[in-house]
Amino acid sequence: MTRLSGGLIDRNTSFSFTFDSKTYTGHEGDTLASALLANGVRLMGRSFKYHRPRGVVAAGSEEPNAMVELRSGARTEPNTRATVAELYDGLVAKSQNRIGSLAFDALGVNDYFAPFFAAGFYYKTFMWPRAFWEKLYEPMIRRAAGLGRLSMQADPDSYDKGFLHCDVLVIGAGAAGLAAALASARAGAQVILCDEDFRLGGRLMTESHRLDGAPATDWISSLEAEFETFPNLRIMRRTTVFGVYDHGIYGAVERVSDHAAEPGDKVRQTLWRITAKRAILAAGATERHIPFADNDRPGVMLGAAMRAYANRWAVAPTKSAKDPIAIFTNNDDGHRTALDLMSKNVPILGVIDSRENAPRFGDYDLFAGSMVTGTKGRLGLKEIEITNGGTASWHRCAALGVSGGWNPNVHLASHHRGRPVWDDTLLSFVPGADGPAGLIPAGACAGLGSTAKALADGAKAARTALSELGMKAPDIALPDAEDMPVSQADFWHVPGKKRAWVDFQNDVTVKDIVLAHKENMKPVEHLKRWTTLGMATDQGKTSNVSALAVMAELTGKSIPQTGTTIFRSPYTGVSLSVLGGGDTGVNFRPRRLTPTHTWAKSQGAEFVEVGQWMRAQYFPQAGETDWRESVDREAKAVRKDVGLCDVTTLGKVDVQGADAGEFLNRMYSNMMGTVAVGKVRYGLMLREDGFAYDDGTCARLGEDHYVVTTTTANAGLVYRNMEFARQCLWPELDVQLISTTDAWAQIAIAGPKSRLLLERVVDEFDLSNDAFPFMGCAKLTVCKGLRARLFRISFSGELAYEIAVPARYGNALMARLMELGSDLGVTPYGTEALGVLRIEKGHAAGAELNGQTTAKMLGLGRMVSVKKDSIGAVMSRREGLASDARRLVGLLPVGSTERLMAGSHLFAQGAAQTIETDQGWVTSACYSPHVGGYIGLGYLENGDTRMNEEIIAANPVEGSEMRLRVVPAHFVDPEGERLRD
Amino acid sequence: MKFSGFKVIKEALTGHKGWTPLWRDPEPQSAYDIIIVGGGGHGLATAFYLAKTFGQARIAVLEKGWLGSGNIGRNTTIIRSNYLLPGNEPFYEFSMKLWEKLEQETNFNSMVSQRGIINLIHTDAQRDAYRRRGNAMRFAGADSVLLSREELREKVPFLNYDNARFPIKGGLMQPRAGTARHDGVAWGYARGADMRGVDIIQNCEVTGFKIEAGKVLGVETSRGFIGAKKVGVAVAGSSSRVMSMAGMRLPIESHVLQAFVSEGLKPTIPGVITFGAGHFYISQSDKGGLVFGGDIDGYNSYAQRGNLPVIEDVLEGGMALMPMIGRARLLRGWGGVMDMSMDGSPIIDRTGIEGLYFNGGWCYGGFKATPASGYAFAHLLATDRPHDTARAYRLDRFAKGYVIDERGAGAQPNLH
Amino acid sequence: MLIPHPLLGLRDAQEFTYLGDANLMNRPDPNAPNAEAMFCDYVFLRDNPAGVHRELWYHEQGDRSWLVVTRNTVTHEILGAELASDVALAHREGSK
Amino acid sequence: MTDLTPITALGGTIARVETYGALSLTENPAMALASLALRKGQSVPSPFGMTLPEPGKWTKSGAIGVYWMAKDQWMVEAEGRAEEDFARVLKVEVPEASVTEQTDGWAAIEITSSKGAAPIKALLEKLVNLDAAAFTHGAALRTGLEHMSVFLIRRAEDRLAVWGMRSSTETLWHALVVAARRLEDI
Repeated sequence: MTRLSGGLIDRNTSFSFTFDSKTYTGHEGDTLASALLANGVRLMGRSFKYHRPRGVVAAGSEEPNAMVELRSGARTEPNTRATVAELYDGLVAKSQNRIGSLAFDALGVNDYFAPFFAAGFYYKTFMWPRAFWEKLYEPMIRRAAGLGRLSMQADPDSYDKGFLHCDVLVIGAGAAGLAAALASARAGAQVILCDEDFRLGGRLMTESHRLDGAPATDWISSLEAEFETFPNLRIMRRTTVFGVYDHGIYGAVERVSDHAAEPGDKVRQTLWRITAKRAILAAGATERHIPFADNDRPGVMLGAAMRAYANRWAVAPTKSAKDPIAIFTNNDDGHRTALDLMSKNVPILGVIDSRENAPRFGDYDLFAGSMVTGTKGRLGLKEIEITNGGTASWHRCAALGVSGGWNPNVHLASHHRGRPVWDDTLLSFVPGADGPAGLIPAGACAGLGSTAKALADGAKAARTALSELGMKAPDIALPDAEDMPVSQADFWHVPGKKRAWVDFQNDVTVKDIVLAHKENMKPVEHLKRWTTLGMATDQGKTSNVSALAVMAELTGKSIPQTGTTIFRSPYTGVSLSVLGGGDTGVNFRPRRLTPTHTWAKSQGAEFVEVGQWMRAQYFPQAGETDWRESVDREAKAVRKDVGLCDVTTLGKVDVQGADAGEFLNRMYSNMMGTVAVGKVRYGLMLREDGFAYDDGTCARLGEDHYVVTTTTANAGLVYRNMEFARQCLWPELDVQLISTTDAWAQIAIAGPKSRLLLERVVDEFDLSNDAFPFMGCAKLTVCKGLRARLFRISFSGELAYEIAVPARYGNALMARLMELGSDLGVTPYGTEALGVLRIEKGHAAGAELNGQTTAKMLGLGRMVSVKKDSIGAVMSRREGLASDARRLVGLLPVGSTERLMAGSHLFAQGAAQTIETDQGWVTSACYSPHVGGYIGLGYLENGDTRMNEEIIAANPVEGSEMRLRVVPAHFVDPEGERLRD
Repeated sequence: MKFSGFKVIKEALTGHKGWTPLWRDPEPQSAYDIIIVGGGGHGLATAFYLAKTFGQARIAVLEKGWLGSGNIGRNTTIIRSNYLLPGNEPFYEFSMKLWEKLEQETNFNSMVSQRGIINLIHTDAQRDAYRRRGNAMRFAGADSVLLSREELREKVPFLNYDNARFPIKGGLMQPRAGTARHDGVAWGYARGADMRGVDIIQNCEVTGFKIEAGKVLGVETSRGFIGAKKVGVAVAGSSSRVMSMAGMRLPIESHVLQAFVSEGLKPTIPGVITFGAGHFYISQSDKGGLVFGGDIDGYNSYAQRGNLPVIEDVLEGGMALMPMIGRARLLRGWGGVMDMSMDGSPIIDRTGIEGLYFNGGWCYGGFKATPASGYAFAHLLATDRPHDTARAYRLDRFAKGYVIDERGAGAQPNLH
Repeated sequence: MLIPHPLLGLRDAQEFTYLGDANLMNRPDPNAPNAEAMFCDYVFLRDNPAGVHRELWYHEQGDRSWLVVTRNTVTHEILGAELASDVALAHREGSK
Repeated sequence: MTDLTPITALGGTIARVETYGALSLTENPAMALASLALRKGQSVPSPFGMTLPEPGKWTKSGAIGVYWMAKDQWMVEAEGRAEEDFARVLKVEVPEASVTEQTDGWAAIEITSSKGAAPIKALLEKLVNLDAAAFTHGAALRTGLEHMSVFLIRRAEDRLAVWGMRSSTETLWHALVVAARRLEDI
């Protein structure tokens, strides 16, 4: 064990966990990384390309190396950073991206072939022979690539989404964030404080600095106590704000139960969409390393991470005086690590500082003007080479902390593609002025990294935010804190011939950058794409700026001239589950149920999706073994007796107003508005570009009251277009619109006996042909006083009615009609039979009215009135539409009883079957019990002049072909007499 | 320099000393025969085929940023030719055939990977529509397979077959479809064009056209005036902006399309899968990232970034379709600016200005079109006649009513 | 995005459906001699500016109003929103 | 009175009631609903003597509630009057205006909290994109909830009504129940 004294772990609560099946013990407050380090485990992963052994580098979410598969079974979570995986009892983790064990990864052989795997090598080879790419090269590459493994099982946990609104969102609960939250909350603003960590404090928890002379944790505790008293402050721990979207909307993920073995009744995570009037970005800074030869061995870490492990988690990578810790730095901050470690009695080899005039801060060996130029240790650091001028020497060393300066976490400030700007004093990029509106960077992420400056800047950011919101900011007393200036050298990497890693995870070395430069991949985006630098899971947090510096050195330009780097959301990886949260099964999207759903279900109906609706598809009866049997029976019943079908799903729009008729005339291509009161008219709607759009009926219930129907699929769209016309095109018209689709249960009663059946439910209403002829409509009552609307319209071609009653009565009315019609052979029918009936009658549906067809093609050319203007009328006359010769025809198989397939293409007999000779296609097809065989509808070139011609329907994708005879597009009652009886 | 496995080995053994720049950084000459505006995939492919196939010389490609900085570098890398309409399908199939020999033509491994695409079927009506499409593909010489639910389940067992809001009933597959490494396509064409003498001029923004008496004489750029006999514009995403400098209004709106990649994973998804009932499609890159996307954000935008609702919509679709991806993490999202045309199909045509040619309106389908678009545009620039497969991509098809509207959505770009 | 609804204040853009250029309100005169050409221009051609754009949004998940929103297509900044019916009526008044 | 038996939007013969922690959800099939839209140029009427509310608001007088729906358009609720032809009753009040029956177009779910406003606020935060703290008594808004269109009415600090499209009530109920169940700790 390498535990030290102190720290923010609860030594009274021990957790047992396993890593690669070996059991270890840690404490509450540990991360997986700190607990592994405490158990002396340094080797935690393998790199992406060379499969080099790797240990933990960082102590936060920027970790590029220590990636594990957390949990097991369906909950396996690949690529989890051990540095942020909160330890819980029973935690199970495995190393990943290895073949064999972590210590003996067979793909480690890649490292020996590293010279062949230089940047971009795969663009230059694997081209011959061509077929080998998919068969050999690519499968090999794919197997070797990737990191962790998915379980391939559905995620068993549940996820939530939510919406929060606030005045001030504070992102990050370090020194700056805490000061900002305190000031904002005291001002009475609605405040949300988020931090990705499970404790508040940020780097205050990982430093030994004191506030007002006491440990920083004292101040944090007192603050937390005060925070409890603010009803206007919401503290969200374990919550990462991962993205900045337009107008002050922030995406955040709260890890509700990732610190438990299983979520239990809770959700695993919640996606919050936070709408904030102002946000204060207090995201801190990330330390960068200094590339040198073989700088990637387990044991080489960021200096501040090493300090964090010691101070917060009471862990050092080693406690052996024989194998001490060394620090390699180009700045003063590195020395702090040495001091903090020494104060905890950790043996120190010394501080290697690249600066000739390196200052000394304590009693340790100082290697001024020196560099680390090499390391040894296959699975963990054993020795380092220290070079001063021409003199090199090897030293035993178990861990090396590397401090290369700090990069402000500008990420969120650049999510709107605003560019960070270079600060020559800080030697780093800081947020530019063109960041997201309303986002105020504060503290270390704005380049103000000392504790005192961060505290003050957080308070200042709060004042700015509050005053912009018209609120008064209170003066808050900030604790006394360190304010040490950090001197640092403009020193970016150690020159040398061996590989020096810049991007650890993706194995991008200084040499790769040199090669990219040589090959003219100089723009930073080319550099990244050619070498994959910055594309790893840390998104370049630990590598981008160092790489820029190397490229700048090669081009002889300054770093900002060489390029900047902006970051895209998410700040850290966000689980796909939480982004897609909510229901993934049958409740993934709303289901709309018809008013007779309960009844249909009780009848054993099969249901089918139609838009959002679940409609009865057919009603199988006992003894029926095939869906066709049921459908044939239903369709026959309509032609012979009477059938019932729930047609509620058609859109219904209530149109009222003095100008309602005129409005409808403009919306529909025909004279819709002039239909007489008590009558129904069929109408066709075009799009403004002249193509057919929708069809429906218009019933005039009163002088200035109409109800129009739309197709089921287009209900919402047609309503939208009507509102557009009403508000934007013709606002002078007196028209009021409202949808009533759900209000009325509408049941089609179709068939020769429909009148007989209907007579049994209406209350004193004359249904005779004279009193209520075809295309009549009326308000009436049924079943002893229930208000209803009756329409005499027919989709089946039979004598038919549609009756509408308040939706709550639809179920009972259906049952009643079934009961009263039993002696008439009444039969419920579903969408399949409905389809058969309409194809037999040649009525267009979605397959014909598909947005690509014209009124003429549908055979409805005459419905586009030339006497008046309507939407689409002008454009329907364009050359291309007017000259389209395809027409809707009926199609009858000749000499074949095979099934005719919709989607077959039509060709002249004997013609070669190519795209040039293609003459149309079968839009709809079905078995027609009436005809006694398959029938179809289709669009055919000059179809209206080719009656009785025999043509070919070709369906190569299913290997079928058949001869068809072209017939008129109605197979039943061509004169339309039945529906007028 | 010829790239080969042998060369890679030789350089590895000799310290990588022999590599040379993939392309030059030439200073612009005062005039060229043909200037291509736009150093993206289409512009670079155009230059490549002009030089290689159509024997043209004195060609420059002008790129306002770094080459490949537009949509060629920000897409989901899918290549396919599974179109329905006769105006489109032969063109995309031509593109497919060019993809199949791309690497041998450019001597650059663009990682064209024909692992297939499957469009899922959820309703009988969709099956009919896909049957029509699958047949149309066959008649244009492409490949297509209509998969039953059982056949599909065998190929991709990890979909949500049993508890789905939109049941999965099968799929339309194009086995020859797949993916290609997007940057590698741009670089392959760029290197191939450069080797054939094309001047690729980066950081050279076109700021105006010099037009006299209805004829284009050259372009004004951030690096001065450059004369040209012919100017071809291939700047999808910025088409309206650039063509407005020539006084033209286009049947195009610019929209943002977001795409996403997960953290790297071991092989999971074999080919490309598109959800037919939600807005989601997915493949897996050779590096292991799941690459996926969905619908455009839906509003005009040049911002190269999108908003959260679409991200949620895409992942909701993804999780409903394949809930086994849930434990993976989103690594990165990006937004590309799409030339959304009024019928969802592109334009490759002459303009009313002599010597000025336009290539654009690719909606979100520009990547797969890159080879054929370059070839057809080169054909048009070199011969003044449209390539056979691109005849329908006329600019006047809107006014005349010969739109190529695969979705039947009409003149509303955000519905295509 | 947040749309400043003239009646309801800031509402999330997810409640809205986007149509496009506000010029779509200016439907040409169908009786003009060059009506077809004018309609082609109206239906198909767009300025599509990179910058300030007046555009139509429909509050589909809200009050079903059509709004004319002025928005910058480069920054997404919204400069204002009006009820389309008010704009259309004012336009009629203006052209009388 | 008809001899047919109506069913609720959830398909039952009686209203469904379920309780999760502090929150109770109740189907309210007895609530009548009708829309009222002004004709062009019509002056604003006062049905049942009530002042029609401003955008985003709901008012109540006796058994009648009114909420704003759109410019010049309101929804009028009437407790316990679903079996009447309430649209006709309203039309008598506002003879000039356009009135449309909506009773069965929408289904009301009444949510009550036994622990004051907090559970209602938490529920709103999980379901709808509005500033839950500002959605106080008398507020009414139409918005999206799990891809459905709903009207929300804050009837009191501890009461919220959700009007959803009748056909998708099953999905709406599911969404509300899932959210409420996850708030049982509050």
